[in-house]
Amino acid sequence: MISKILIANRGEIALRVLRACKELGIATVAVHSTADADAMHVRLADESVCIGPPPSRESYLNIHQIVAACEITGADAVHPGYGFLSENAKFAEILDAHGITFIGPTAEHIRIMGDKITAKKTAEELGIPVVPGSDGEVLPENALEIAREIGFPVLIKATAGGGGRGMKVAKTEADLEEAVSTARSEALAAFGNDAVYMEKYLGKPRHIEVQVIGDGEGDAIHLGERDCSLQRRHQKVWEEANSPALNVEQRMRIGQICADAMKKLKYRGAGTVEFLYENGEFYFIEMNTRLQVEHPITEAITGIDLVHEQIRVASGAGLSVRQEDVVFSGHAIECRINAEDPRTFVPSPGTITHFHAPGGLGVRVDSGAYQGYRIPPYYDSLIGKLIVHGRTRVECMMRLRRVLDEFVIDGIKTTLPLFQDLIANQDIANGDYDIHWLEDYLARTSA
Amino acid sequence: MISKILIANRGEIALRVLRACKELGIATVAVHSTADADAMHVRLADESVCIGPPPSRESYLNIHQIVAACEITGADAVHPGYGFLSENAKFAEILDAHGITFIGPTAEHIRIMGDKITAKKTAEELGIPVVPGSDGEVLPENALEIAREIGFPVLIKATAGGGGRGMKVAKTEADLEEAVSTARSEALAAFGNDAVYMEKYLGKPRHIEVQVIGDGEGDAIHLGERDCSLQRRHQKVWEEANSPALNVEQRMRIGQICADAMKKLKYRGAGTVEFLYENGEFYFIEMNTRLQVEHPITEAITGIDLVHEQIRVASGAGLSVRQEDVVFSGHAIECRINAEDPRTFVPSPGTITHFHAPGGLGVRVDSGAYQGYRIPPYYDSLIGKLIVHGRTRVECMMRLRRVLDEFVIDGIKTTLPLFQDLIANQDIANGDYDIHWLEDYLARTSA
Amino acid sequence: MADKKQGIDQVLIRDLANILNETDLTEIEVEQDDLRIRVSRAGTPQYMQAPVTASFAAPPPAAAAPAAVPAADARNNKNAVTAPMVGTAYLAPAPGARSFVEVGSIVKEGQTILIIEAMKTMNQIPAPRSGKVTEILIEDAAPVEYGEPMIVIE
Amino acid sequence: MADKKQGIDQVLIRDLANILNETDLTEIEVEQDDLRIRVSRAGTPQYMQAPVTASFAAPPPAAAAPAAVPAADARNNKNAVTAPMVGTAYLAPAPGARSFVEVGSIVKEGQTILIIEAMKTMNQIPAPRSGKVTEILIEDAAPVEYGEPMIVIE
Repeated sequence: MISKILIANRGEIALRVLRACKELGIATVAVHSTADADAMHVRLADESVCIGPPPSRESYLNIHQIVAACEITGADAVHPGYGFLSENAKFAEILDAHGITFIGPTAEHIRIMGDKITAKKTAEELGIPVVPGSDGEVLPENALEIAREIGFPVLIKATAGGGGRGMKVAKTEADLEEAVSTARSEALAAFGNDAVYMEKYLGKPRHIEVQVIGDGEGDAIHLGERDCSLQRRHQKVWEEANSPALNVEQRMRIGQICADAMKKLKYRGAGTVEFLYENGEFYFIEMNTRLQVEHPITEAITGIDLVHEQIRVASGAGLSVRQEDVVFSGHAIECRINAEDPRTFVPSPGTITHFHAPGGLGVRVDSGAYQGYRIPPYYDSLIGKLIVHGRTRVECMMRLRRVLDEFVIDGIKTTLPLFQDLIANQDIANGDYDIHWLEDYLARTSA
Repeated sequence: MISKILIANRGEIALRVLRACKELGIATVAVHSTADADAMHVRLADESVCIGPPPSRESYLNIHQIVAACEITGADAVHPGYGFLSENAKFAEILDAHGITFIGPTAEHIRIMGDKITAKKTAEELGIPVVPGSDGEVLPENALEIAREIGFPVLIKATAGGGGRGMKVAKTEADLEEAVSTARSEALAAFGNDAVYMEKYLGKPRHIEVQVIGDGEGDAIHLGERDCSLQRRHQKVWEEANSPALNVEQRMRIGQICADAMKKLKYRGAGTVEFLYENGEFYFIEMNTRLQVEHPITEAITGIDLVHEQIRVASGAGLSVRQEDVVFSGHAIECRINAEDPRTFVPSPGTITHFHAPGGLGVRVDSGAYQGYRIPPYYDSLIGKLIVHGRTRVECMMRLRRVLDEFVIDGIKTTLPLFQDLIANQDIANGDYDIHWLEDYLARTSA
Repeated sequence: MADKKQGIDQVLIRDLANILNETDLTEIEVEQDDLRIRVSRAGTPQYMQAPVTASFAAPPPAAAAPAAVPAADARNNKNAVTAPMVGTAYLAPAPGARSFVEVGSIVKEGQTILIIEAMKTMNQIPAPRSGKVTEILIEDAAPVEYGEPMIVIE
Repeated sequence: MADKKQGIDQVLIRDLANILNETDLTEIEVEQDDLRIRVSRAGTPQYMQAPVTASFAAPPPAAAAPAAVPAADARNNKNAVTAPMVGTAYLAPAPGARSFVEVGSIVKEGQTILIIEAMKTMNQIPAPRSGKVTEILIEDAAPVEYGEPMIVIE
């Protein structure tokens, strides 16, 4: 069993993990850089160890220091949070060599999923749907046959390419011949190589991801999906569970596919299988072998504490729930509160002069911020997460609207005003958005 | 329909009601005394009206001023919260005469339940179990027959009495004769009247109350019970839902009895039927015809917003749920945060120099307090409520323990340390307490 | 501590306190040799003094306040007659009739200076003292809340 | 501010207050020779400066700090050699052996003054400069965290 956990992270996720440990009666060690000595989780931890100067490379990414901190405190397990060392296979191996439990999957699984090509291949073998494409080069003479098999629209891409050059969409059979030949000549001009391949083209996909958790012994469950389509520069901004786009049958089908895959893999710990979703079909992007920032919306609709489960399976205690006990109840939305200008997204570190969290039914705030807290300029700008739950999506949205009016963070700029704009938008109200929506909206409204 | 609600209250419940109004898209009017001009709900309301000086009599209890405030703001409904005018039948009538909706039951139902004798009689007629007792005077010659019917132990009380004099307990038949004669002679000496009556004696009862809500048209549901046995001087301190003492069958039986009674009564709005509970039996104490302080624990385990329902039924929209849709999920505990010394309970008004609410999964804070808030000395000392939810009672208690460590209220004394003591107590851990437990504990530990 | 026992300079403390108040500071700390003096004003409600950026910190919405907001100093004028009740204030006894008072009017204590209607009742508001009306802070038929300044009599 | 000792320079304080207000700062602290003046306006991060009453506001638990807590001024001593890494500090090359240095020792820059063990590796910590050891702030075999002062060399 695990008796003392070292939390190898900072900010809201370190506090999140600390809370779970306390609720399980497990002692905690906070490690921190000199810049984070005043962090809330450091103050609340049973023990704390300063592991280096502000740069992450010398502190939160410094494996040597973190293992040494385990040694001097006697911590028998490490929770890596997200980011930093959470998907570092070497870290997992080193901990293992020192007899310290890594709260996460095996190093092997981290490695498999950390490599895009191996991950896609593995996913396919495990029965997870991937983006259909040509196995090899597409030539003018076999293009139609391949395209018919994949289904229109299709995308012709330069094998050697990147950056959009040598990339053409064929919406119908009529477009195909020209698309292939144009792509080939562009590819030749750009890369000196006219080889192209073909993939299913997704014009307006949503980002939908399935939460899974496995016990490492062959049992695994899914906890439904999250819709994280609202992104800016591939950064998620607003997440919902469940997705407004899926019905119960779709949810349970893709969930079961992922859970079955994790069973086959004997996956241990929490993980997220990410998909692009369009016209009722799912296409695997990648799998994250760790806790996600947006995990609380899944907790809100299931009542299951994912960090509790992570710790359980890491300690060999197995999952606390079976698939048939998982009930999805209501709707939840998470807003990521970043210390940034809500329009330009320029980071805004500084001192929080006023901080007042909203309260009432269906509201959760995960944040290490407090009045007087000085946000260090060295790390990412996420300073808190607002999670709102309601019995229905409408109730959730109405609640979110009132909650945004209550939340006070002064002294720095935050993304709160962006969410006040979004909550008043008709597309958002309708749940009608794809992965391009937010960038388009920002471009449109800042013009 | 209701388009603008005047909130005729202050403090955390005014904020609670305001939140519900905002979530329903209904405009709000805050009324306040001069002492509450800086209150959070006043700042968050769409409109506010100062209705008088600090004394409640001249502001929050001043019907004339509140109706005038409705007139100048055009509010078409009033939510009375709890306390103040919430159980004032005359207020309900005056609002009615002015064409303003009172968000609560009819004046008639308020009157019935406001009178102890009428309430007990009505409850009995509606099929709610009451404390069995003799219908009239008990004489030495009929005492045994009556006592056998009631069941031992029984309490002999002076008809003219009070204050414990002329009051004797007979545990068994052997004690009865002496108890009756002693009670009669004490009663004669104390009150000049030797008439006594007999009631069931409850030695170690729990306080269990059932939440009901009716639509005023003959439909009503129950939302399970709350256990509020932990009291000090008849003030509830810590409440749980569901009660650790009841099983599902008991819960559903007493709940259904109360719901059926409310159907017969055509009760409108939220109400609470309070019982003493001992050895598997329920004994009616009184019915509160309003929202209770501790309503959030019921919301936590059902997901149903009681203030939403109150507003719905007041506006004629009916209940949003049927009895068969009510699902009890997990366990919830409320701690009342009073600005009081945690041991002597002496009020501690003043300025809050630091305020930081706990966060994370399963935590709700209802409070109008904030950093820099000056608690006025004129009103009661409740400054906030902490509500914690978990999948099981154990998870809930573990979570509460970690949450109490996070909650910061400085500058005044609060009851937070009392809860830190209670969470560490074995009886509390076991759910093994009655209505005398807390007073006994306080006497024991402060000696 | 009669004389200058420990040498605590009470005059200095008072001076610092004056500076504190005059400059709107909340704290001054001075240390010199063995002397350390700190004067501060406790727990001024920061929330309120803060630059208003969030809706929460905003002052109560003015919807129920009179349409014409008088100058702040007039509102705080100690000579202003304030509303003793919530209601609708009328400056004249009937629509179109002459106002009870105008700026420049000389009023006697007890003389009706306006009416507040509440719950269908007309409440005559008397002048609390004799004097000259120097300012009328509300418009006719404006809603007033308790304590709201209405007419300045000097 | 030189001369009038008891005559705390009130003009200076007012000047600082003006600067404070004009620059929209919340705090100015000036230290010169023996004089220290601090002026502040609300909005200073009270959380940290506040008297510690709640567990939250408490300083980080000291479990991982050395057993013998050195005097606060020694910890802040600019001449202290701080731990460049987390680990277990040893004052001697082996159990029972003579310590590398003792109070009073004269050390040369580069000379090993202690060892920090981390991940089964012994790391020799050299003196950053020549001087005299005036204080040893840790005990033998004590856990040290990054930046923790260990030995004062003056």
